[in-house]
Amino acid sequence: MLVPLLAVLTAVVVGGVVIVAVGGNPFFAYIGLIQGSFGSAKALSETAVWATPYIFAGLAVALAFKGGLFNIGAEGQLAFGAVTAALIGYALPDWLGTDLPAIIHIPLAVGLGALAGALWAAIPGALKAYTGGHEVINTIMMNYIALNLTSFLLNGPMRDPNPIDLSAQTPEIALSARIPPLFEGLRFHWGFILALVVAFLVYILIWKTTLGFEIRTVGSNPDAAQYAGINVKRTIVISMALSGLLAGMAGTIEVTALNYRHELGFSIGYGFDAIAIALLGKTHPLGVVLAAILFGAMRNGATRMQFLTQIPVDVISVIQALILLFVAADAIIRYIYRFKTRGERVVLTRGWGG
Amino acid sequence: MDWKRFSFITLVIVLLFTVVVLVGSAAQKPVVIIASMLATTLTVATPLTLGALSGIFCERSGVVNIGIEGMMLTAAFFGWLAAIYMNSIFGFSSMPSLIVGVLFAILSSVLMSLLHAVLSVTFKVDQIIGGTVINILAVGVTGFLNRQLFFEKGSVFGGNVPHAPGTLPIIHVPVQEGVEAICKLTGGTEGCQTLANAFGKVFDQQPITIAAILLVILSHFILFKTRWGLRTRAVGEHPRAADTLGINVQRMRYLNVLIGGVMAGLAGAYFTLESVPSFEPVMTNGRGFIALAAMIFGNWTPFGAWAASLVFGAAQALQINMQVFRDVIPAQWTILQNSYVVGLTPYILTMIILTGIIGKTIPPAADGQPYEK
Amino acid sequence: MTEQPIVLEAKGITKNFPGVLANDQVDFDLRKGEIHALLGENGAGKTTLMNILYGLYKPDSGEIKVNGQPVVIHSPKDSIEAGIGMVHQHFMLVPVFTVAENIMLGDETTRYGVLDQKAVVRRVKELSKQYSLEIDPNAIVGQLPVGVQQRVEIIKALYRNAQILILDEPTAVLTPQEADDLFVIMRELTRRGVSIIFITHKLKEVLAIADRITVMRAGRVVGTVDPKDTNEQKLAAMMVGREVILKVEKKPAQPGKQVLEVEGLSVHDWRGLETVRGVTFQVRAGEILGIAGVQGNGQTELVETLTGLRPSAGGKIRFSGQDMTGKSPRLLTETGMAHIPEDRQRHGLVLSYPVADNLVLNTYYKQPFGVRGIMQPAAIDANARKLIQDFDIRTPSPYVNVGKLSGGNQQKVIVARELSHEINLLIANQPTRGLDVGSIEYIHQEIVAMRDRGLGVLLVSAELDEIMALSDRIAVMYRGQIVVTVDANKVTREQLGLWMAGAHPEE
Amino acid sequence: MKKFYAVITILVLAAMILPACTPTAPDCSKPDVFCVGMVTDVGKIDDKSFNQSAWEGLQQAKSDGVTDWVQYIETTDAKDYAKNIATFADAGYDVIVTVGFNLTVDTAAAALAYPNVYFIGVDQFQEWPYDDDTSNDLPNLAGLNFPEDQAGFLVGALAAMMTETGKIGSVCGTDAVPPVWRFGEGYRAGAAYIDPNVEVFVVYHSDVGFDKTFVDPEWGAATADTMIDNGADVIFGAGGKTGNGAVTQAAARGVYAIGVDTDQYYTLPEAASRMLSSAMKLITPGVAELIAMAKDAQAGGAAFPAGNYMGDAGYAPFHDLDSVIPAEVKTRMEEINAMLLSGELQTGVPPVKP
Repeated sequence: MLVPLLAVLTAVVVGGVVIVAVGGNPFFAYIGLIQGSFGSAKALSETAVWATPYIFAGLAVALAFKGGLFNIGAEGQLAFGAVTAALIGYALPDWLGTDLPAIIHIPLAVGLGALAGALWAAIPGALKAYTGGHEVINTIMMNYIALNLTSFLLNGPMRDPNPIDLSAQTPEIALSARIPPLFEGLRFHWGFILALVVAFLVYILIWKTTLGFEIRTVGSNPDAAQYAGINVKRTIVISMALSGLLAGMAGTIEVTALNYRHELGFSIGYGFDAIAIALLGKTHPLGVVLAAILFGAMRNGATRMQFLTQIPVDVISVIQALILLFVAADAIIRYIYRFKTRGERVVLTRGWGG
Repeated sequence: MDWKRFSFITLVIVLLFTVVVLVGSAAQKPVVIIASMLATTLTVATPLTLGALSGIFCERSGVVNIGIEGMMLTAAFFGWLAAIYMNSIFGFSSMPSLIVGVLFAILSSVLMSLLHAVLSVTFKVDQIIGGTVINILAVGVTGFLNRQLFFEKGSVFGGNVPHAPGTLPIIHVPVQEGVEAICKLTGGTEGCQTLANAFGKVFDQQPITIAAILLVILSHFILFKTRWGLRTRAVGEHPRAADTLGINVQRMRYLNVLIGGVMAGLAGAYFTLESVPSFEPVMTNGRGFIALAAMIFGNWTPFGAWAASLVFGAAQALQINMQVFRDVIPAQWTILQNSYVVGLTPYILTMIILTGIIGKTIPPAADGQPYEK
Repeated sequence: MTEQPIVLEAKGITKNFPGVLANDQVDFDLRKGEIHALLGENGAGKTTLMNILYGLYKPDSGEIKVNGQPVVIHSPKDSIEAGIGMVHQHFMLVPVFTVAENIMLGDETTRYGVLDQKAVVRRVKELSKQYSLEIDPNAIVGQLPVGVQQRVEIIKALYRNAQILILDEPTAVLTPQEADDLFVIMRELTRRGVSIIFITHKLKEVLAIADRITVMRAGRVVGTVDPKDTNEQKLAAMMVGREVILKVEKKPAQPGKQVLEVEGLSVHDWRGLETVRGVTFQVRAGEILGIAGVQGNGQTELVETLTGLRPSAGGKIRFSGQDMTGKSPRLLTETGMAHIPEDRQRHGLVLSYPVADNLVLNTYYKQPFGVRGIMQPAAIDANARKLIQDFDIRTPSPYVNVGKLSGGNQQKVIVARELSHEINLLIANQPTRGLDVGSIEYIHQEIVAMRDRGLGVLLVSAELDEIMALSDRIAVMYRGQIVVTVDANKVTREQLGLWMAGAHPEE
Repeated sequence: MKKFYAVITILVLAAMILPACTPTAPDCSKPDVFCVGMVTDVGKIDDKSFNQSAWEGLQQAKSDGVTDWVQYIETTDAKDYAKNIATFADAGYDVIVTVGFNLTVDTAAAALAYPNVYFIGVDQFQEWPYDDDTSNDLPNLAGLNFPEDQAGFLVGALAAMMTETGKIGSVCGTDAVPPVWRFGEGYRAGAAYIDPNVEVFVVYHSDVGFDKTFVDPEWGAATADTMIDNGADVIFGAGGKTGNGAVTQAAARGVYAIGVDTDQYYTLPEAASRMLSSAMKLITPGVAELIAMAKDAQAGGAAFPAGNYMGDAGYAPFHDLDSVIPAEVKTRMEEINAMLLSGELQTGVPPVKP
């Protein structure tokens, strides 16, 4: 535990040096960062709000890694999930011609949104399993497809008909589809709790269930898996689908618990942050949760930091990169602080997974 | 790169061109359209091709590189920065400024690749991480410096827009004149002149675009015909075997990753020194990942990757032309008026090509695996 | 021969690996033009010593002299320059390269910076003529049979003018015929003044070919003897440090009903070539059917198909009464088929998993290990401790990664797993490859015990001794076909060897 | 650990030596301190487009001595609009400028929540509740809008008069952004007004992520190229840097270029020599004016212009090309401009893409 802490600390120090280098004051900057992320109830609440999608997306990428798959497509799965959730959120009552109780509407919106994400990821999964089409390419492609698709929907069929609303966005979802905040006046919502629960479930899935065993086995040695009678192709598809399910959740929660609609310019770059978070968390659910909260805190605190010091938010990316660098490459940290190096390395991925 | 794949890709490109010609012929001479599309295809494909080459050198030596995007962005910024300093601070004229710019672009990208090499080869960190770090770092550093240097009052350029030294000049190849000469002989008809112009349009390209094409050929030669290439591939396929023959695996990997850095650097320079005379945060817009796809798509071969890049280029050209010709698109093809639908084409095409038709691509055997003695 | 000068001398070589003293004050010398056998069990330190001589490891202490001159060997480069060549047990060849490319790698000839393939091909042709080593310089190595690949390795060394040749377990992958060919080649080489270090654990071969024999055990040199005044028993004793039974005790078989019937089975390999062509045979309960044959004659594909890993291209497989053609591995396991795979690390185990998990690799989903999709750690743990006991797997704990265990213990893990559940047929493919004498004894006894318990056993092995020692009936495979099936005690070693080499039974 | 402490101390010293380089903000909650804050749309303050123009408005107000302190916060994700606005409001800022129609709803909500703070929404329709009756507009909320269609119309007319090939082009950002759409369609209308036979290529960059549509100069250049290949000899670039890419490319290929928003003769020096004019949308002065008015209102002077405030739009001087432009064209332009202002000429472009 000491090593990761030192890693973060070192990253912060180096980041500080960077700030100094361009004539900023690192202490004001970090004070702002901390105030803005943990300084007050409101700040904490916002940090949780930021962390929520990161947890889901990070888990998505991590789960895929466990299955020996590299899911660069969380971004697209997330967007597709969000659109679906929004659609269910605002349109379902009209279709049924009746209002739904939240107890039914919320699960429907979240569930179907997640399923949409799962579907979006299952496609490259299936292509990988049955045609050998490479998941890295295909998930990237699916990103662009999802992106064009959502732009199309938000500008056309799903656009808010209200003439006053100029932006390309869906109508607001019905009240019955909204996940309520925990406390009045704060945006801190049940989605965060759900994220923690899901993280725990993912842990159980990976380490305690036979399905998890199959996923891990296929991930670490497909030949042995096949020899042991595991249906490798099916498992690959399932791993991707589950990964997409989680990514989809990230999108749906943003819609149902926070924005109450899907709009362009939402969830920019989550998919790629998710990769960083999964790697930072060493693909372990607990690690992912911590990494996600760290990233969320920094993104959230950035506002206050900029407000106090006018230091551009980009510096956050620099620090995040450094943290990932030092945590993932703890060999460096051990080298700097003269710790003795561990015997074996954690192998997160298997190159291109063939 | 097997012929099956080549011919199929060619077919796809031809198809894309045909669509545009059919649609546009209402408003424009086919030859003009084709020339214009060819030119666009080549220019748009340039950063993808170079990015893919960057990936090929890294991965042929056994180092996975998903940091191409980051390297490009870094190069785009620092190349531009150097050019501007030369031009507006040290008062050099535009040409030397641009050349220095290109050099700095390459240098900065090479430094990034060095970081990747240190992480992946020396510290044997999971190679995906090195790439991810570079991608995030690049966004941060370039965005950060861009702000500090060019926007904030009291910064080097005091918030004023610095005078960019323009872009690399077109290298004129006298093909057009040649055709015109022939036209003269054949009693220069107007059609012949249009043809001449068309040739001129296609052959007059900017340096980096031309360099990219030459580098494809050169890379193929290096990888498959020279000692260096043989050793590189050996290190990427079976490092221990190479080691037992006295080849220094770590060194080979380092150098190849650095070569990858050079390629990515040139790709970055394309953005700010050849395409447009300005830098914008995150202006590479994910092309590094498309390049990655092109590399895998081309089965880790230079020509394959180039062909793949051309497909993306052609698709881009299609998408632009469809909008330019929006008003003349025949009624039954209204679908083509929808920029989103057209925007999907390259990606769906890629997925289709990758599945049934081509199937599995085979990475170098030791790709992504650190070498332990 | 003794008056020949010493070309290579290693003095007081010591090499420490974390936890193991691999070489302890080892002295070794090699005379010009001799074949000096280095005998010892796996893990005795032979390979370590050779890797030191070849510059892959740095010794902690000790000195090396070549032709009387002390040399420092930091990398293979140095040793190649010193005229040392090594043929590794696991070939150091790039499968996707051509023979020529593999040979020139690291010592390329170029013209104007371009690789001069022609020159290399010419040189290779010369060498292969000179030493009568058949080889096509333009073939893709990955597609060549093992025996030929080994020749490529030898030529690779000669191409670099090696005067000292280290052969690490060269016969492990060869048939008797191929081995004999190799011996001829080795003789030829020594006649031309090449000195050879011959590493092996096979007693017969040592006695057949070596001029001197040095035996190692547990990192130390036990002694150096002359083949004339020793025999298998003595050598074995020196090697293992105790008396060993080289014969496997077994009562005559009582064959019962047929458990496996294969009828006209054909299989295609990954290139779509028909590598198994219309094979027909039966395995009965309580007997061991040995399949002898040179590697790459279709055994691998045959076994993969029998165990459901590879689709069949024709023919029938009946297993315990029902048609099992093209059924999934899982169904076959559940019907009582056990399989010890050829490549234990690739197919048999997940090296990054603890022993306990590997012991349930194919039963994890069944009671008591998986209940309604949930893994049952308690049951898995109990199972692991029991099997580690019963099969005496040497591991510090059930939760050590299998990858950390020795080859013998890894194989035991597989055997334990496969034999621990209800089975009526055991398919063992190269069950003792690369194992030490102790483990080999153990595995052999297990297999015979299985037979006596009334199981059918299909034994596939390239080790003719093993086939001879264990089988009740022997089928010989050649070019994807079974040329003959005979009663084990009605056939001689030589006869089998001929058939394996393609001779027809009636001849 | 030694090294680590060394680094720390170095950093501490560095920070000590540093002059307090970050200007310490005055206490904006004090009534005598007049502070103005600005919240950007998803996008950067230095986007050489609306965000930057608006920010320059704030800075102008400062240099005019209207305000004591100006500050901005860049929004990194749509979900942060409200939070970022609140950051200023809670800090006691007197005026808060929000840029972009995406912030319409959040700005209005904030205006309700903070009645003592003046809000200026750039590119936002802020009648409330969106009717003709101005009496119930929020008194502290003004939406700053511009007749982009008129600006587009003017340069469209100019282009149509200057073209020799009878073909002109316009490269725009995404048409999901109404102002951009109004520029593009105004351009089309203006050209048609001069000569219905002029061929007008108008291309919107809608096929990429919302965050990318305005920052893709390479695409802009490529598109301009295609248009020029097809005979266009005037290119109007309307859409942040994407448009700039088109403008510079047009200049490079020696055809006429038309800039947007500000007089880009100054902001795109490399294109100055071929810069025909620019379709100006005077955000900077507009913002500065409104800030001044807000200060008045706060001091009990004239009332704040609640509801919609129409800023100025027009066309920039011809600069270098003044000599090449025929006199009759110049007069014609003045006529059209006058007619547009008087309303006797309508562009016929609806405020939002139907």
